[in-house]
Amino acid sequence: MKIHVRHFAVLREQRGCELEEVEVAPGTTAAALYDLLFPPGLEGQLPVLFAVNQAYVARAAVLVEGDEVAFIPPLGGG
Amino acid sequence: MKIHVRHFAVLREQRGCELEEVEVAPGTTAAALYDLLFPPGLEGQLPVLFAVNQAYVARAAVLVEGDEVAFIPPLGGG
Amino acid sequence: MFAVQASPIDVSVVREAVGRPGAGAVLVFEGVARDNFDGRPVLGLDYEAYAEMAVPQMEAIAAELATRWPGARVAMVHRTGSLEIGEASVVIAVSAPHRVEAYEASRFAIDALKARVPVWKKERYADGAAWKANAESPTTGVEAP
Amino acid sequence: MFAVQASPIDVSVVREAVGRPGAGAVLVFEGVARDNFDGRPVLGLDYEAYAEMAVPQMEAIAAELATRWPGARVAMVHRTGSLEIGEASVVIAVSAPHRVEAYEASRFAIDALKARVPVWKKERYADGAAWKANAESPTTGVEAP
Repeated sequence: MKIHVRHFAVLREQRGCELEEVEVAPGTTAAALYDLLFPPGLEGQLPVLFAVNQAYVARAAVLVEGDEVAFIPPLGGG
Repeated sequence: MKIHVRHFAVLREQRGCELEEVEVAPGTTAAALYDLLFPPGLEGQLPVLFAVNQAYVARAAVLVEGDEVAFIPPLGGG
Repeated sequence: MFAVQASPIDVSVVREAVGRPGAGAVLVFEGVARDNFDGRPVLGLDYEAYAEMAVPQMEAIAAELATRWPGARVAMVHRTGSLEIGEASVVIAVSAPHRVEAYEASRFAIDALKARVPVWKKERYADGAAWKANAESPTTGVEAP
Repeated sequence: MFAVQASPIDVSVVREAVGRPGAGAVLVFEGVARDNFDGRPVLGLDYEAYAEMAVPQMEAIAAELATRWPGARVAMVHRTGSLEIGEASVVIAVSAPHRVEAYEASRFAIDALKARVPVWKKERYADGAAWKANAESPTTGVEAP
């Protein structure tokens, strides 16, 4: 199934794009998609929150076809 | 000696003027002048703070020739 | 900037008085003429000040504020005369390096103004008017604040 | 009024959005681009936002605020793009019947914004730039706020 992924801030810079379409298996969770796109390496992963369709969700949230997913790195607003 | 008295708010209304010149004996205190101009009657006196030459002073402050005195009724600024 | 004035307060002028490159937070407090007092309709407010004493009292509050919150700046202007509902009676601007100090210093400034600065308020009702005292105003018999 | 915008924020527009006859206090908070971070010179800031999510998050904060402080109103606007020193990154206006609620609600709004609203900040220095996180931002592994 197809997922729309939005990238912001440091993750946008790491990934080199603002938006990408990803094909994943049914049952994939938000956290699993993060591991797929930003594999934990020697440096470790950036701590993120997870958003699906512009709302915060738990890391274990199961994605469905057409979802807009964003990984939310540490916030700096204000 | 001559004292300049400024009246404000409810005391201005009671006294009917903004400014008056009062002749008092040397040694007169701020509180004594208040008792003179606003004698404690059946209704009692309005609680006030005392100011001499635009600064708060103790009620027992002794006045000197030419002082500007004001009795400060409960404040309502803000 | 510390002033007592009969004309409407220009909030942006008070705010600009505290701007500086090291400020990370600016907080502007406006006291506004409210249409009721504990539910009783209020038509407008009349403010009176002892201006020659009020401005030095504001300056003294500012000096104390700068000592307690280093790097913070404050400006305050109080209105006098007749105010319509919705008009600002007082504007206090504070800038500080960080927002925690800005909030603390702003609260200090308005609380101190209400307790020390010689300004009086009369509320106008449909059937009369009354002088209204701040809860923060020192009561009878106390020594000078 | 809840918005994310690339153009400079007009503070008076945000403030007017919370005016009402029952308001006795209005508090306007501005987060301002500061010329240093813990003493290190900062040349400017770049803000980036997930606007489609940021505005609903602001609205959710406003709904919570109205429940906790009945009678209070809030408006918030966050800036994006490149800011010069002294420019406002965020403006939050709160009105309330009395000042105590105004201060409490204003603190709540800015603290919640820093913890929940998806906005990111990069500081520019003479020799580079760095993304800077808020202390209020939830850390790794936590569930959604």
